[in-house]
Parts: sequence; C-alpha cells; structure tokens
Amino acid sequence: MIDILYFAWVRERIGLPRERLETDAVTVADLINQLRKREERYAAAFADLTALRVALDQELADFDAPLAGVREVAFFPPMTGG
Amino acid sequence: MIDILYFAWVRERIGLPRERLETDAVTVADLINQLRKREERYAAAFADLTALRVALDQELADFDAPLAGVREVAFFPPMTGG
Amino acid sequence: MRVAVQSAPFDPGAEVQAFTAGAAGAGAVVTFTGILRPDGGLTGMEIEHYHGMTEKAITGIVAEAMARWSLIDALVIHRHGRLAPGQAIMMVATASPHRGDAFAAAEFLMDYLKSRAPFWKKEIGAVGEAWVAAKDTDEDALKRW
Amino acid sequence: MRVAVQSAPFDPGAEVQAFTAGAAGAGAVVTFTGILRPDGGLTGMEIEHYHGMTEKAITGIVAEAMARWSLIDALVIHRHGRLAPGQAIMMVATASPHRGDAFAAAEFLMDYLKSRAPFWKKEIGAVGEAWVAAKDTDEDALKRW
Repeated sequence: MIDILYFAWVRERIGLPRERLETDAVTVADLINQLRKREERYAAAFADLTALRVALDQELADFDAPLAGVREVAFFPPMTGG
Repeated sequence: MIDILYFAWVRERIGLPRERLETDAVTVADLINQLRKREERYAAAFADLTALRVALDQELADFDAPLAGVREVAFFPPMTGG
Repeated sequence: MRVAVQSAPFDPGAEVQAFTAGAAGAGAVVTFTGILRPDGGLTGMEIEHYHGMTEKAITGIVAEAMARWSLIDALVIHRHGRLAPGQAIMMVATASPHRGDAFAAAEFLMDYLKSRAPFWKKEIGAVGEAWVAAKDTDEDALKRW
Repeated sequence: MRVAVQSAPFDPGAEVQAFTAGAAGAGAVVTFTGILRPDGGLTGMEIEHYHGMTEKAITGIVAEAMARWSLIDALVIHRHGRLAPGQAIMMVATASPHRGDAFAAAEFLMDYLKSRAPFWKKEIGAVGEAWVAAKDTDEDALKRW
C-alpha cells in the first residue's frame, strides 16, 4: 500500500488531496501510467509531465525513480514559495 | 581665501581640523606642494598621495583639479563607512 | 537557526529585532521580507503547502546555507493559508561576521525557497482565482549557486 | 527616501517596522544592518565624519540607486561619534515590487557607503586606538556596478 498525495491544481483536477493504493508499479513513471488509465481526470492531470514534480517520502525525485520501500508519493506543479 | 579641512589621521598628523589660507595655487597638487613646504607635519601628512583623497566643495575630486572658485578643500584617507 | 511555517501573521519588525538581538557576534544582518502586493484588484492569496515536507525542505536549505557561508544564525518564516494584501508572506534573515556572506546566504535562501520549498500560491481576485505559475527565471536563479 | 546621519543609537527592528509599514505597494523589502562586533578586546569605536558632505554624498548614492532600480523607497541610517560593541553602526533598507531589485539596490548602497561616504572608523581597544584601513576589496566591489 502506498499513500499518494496531490497538491495545488493537480489536487483540484483529480478532485482529492490524497488516496491510498495497492500498486505493483516499479517506478514513478509506471505508477503514473497506471493512474492515467483509471479515469479521465487522472489522464488530464498527468497529461504533461513537464508541468509536474514528484516527491518520494518528502524528497524531490525523478520520474524514473524506483518505488521500492517508498510509503508516500506526492505529485504537484512546480513550487511557488518565497 | 580658502577653507582647508583635514579628517582622520590627516587631521591628527597636521594637528588641526581646519584652517583658512590665502593661496595662489592653481590646482590641488599646487596647494599640496605649498602645504608640504610649510612645516614637517604637513610634509609628513602629504608624503604619500596614494593614501589620500581630496574633496572640493564637498565633492570628490582628483589631485589635478583646478581650485578656481573653490571655497572648501578637504583632505582625508580613503573612507571607511558602512 | 529557526524555521517557522505558520498560518498566523507575523510582524517583520519584531522578528528583525529579536533576530538581531540574538545574533551575538554578528557584524552584518541581512533580512528579506516578501509582501503580498495589492496588484490589479487582488483581494487575497491562498498558500497551499505540503505539511511535513515543507519544514524538512526548508531546514535542509538553511543547513546548506550555514555550511556554505560563515553564518552565526539564520531564520526563515513562511506563511501558509489565507493572506490579505499588504501582509508579509515570508521572511529570511541571516547574521554573519561579514556582509558578503550575509547577503549571499539571504539571496541563496530566497532562490531556493522560491523553487524548492513545497508551497503553491493561488491569487484571489474579485473575478476569480488563479494558481501562480512558476517562472523559468526562478529556476534559472538556482544555477548561480 | 530618508537619510539620517546621527550620533544617537537606533533600533534596527523599529526602523524595519516603520520602513516596511510605509512602503505601500512593495513586494520585497531588504535590510542590511552593520553591527560593531566585539572582536579581540574592542571596547568601542569612534566614527569621524565630514558634516555636510556626508549627507550630500549619501543622498546622491541613494538617488542613483532609485534611478537604477525599481524602488518604492530607500532608507540609510549611519551613526557617527562613539559606539559601543554590539551597537548598530548603520543600516540600509530598500523596498521594491521585485526581490531582485531590492537585493541589488541594497548591495549597491552598501558598496558605495563603504568607499564613497566620508566616514572614518577608529577602533578603540584596551591597549590603544587605530584607524581602520580601507580595503582594496571594498574599492574593487564598486566595479561590479
């Protein structure tokens, strides 16, 4: 089981802030492909990966990063702090 | 008549903060040469011009600047503000 | 060092006072305060953040600044939630023996907070709301460090 | 803009508070405070200045900063006379719509105040006094502007 968190417009597009999934995805990219197939709102949110960032257990990561041992995945747009 | 002001170690070396002089010096350099000849303490203060700065009527100037119309000349070491 | 991620407003003047008083031995204190500008009919801002990661990310950025420059102390305060125009969004403060280090570290902190701390700003106006887009120039700013 | 050359101590926190409150429309406020460090037995500092030229020179430097960057307001406070260790020597503050301008203008003001405002610092220690020598690096710092 893995926790998936969504922030900002990703959260709005998908319609929920977090969910828990059973997945056999090996990498972040695999997980994204599985999510895209679930529903149109996921396909829309993950349409353009250049507009997205991912964090694994609260550390920024790449889309080809492995999910082994990861408990929390977060998807969000580029950050706008400061 | 011209007012001459001295600051920091220039003031200490010459022994006074300001004086009033009658001078026919055409440039700052001429004035410095006249001052050097007055007394040893002036010669000491003006020994190394690279260690000195000059302001004419409260604006930084070069040593070859003309004195025509100038009412206040100030000599001091490089500034250490901030 | 102190990192505060908070929904409550804060008073930049009082923070500068406390930070400066606490930075014994500092010769230079630099502060930056980001304020919500009342531009073009903006009525407010909503700042979303990733609770947990935010604190961790900022603490990591501050630790890197303290490792790279000679800093006696550093402070980051960043608000989340709803802000009114004219309110302070965030501030950083750096204290160093030397002015160059204090300035460089404050700019470094700002550049990294912009693009590496998980906050997302939404501008709220009379006619609607819009997420603030990240700027390429903000990402480029990281390359100088 | 405000330029204050004064012998009286000032409170950097209170000044930041007043400056920030007065800078309506600013998105970024940067402040720098220079503090007399209690280094190696220093018991105080005496700052000599050229009354009249000081105010004129600083006002000129601030005017140039306001012309070069998008500034809403700028502040310079600089003390002269006798200072105790731990006291603020001077501060600059800049307010701008943009953070880059606020930082650049504050650094510009600092670089110019160091080498172009007629102040001379004398360090006072238990065993004697010594004029602070100007640093070549301070003169070099002007070349970047």
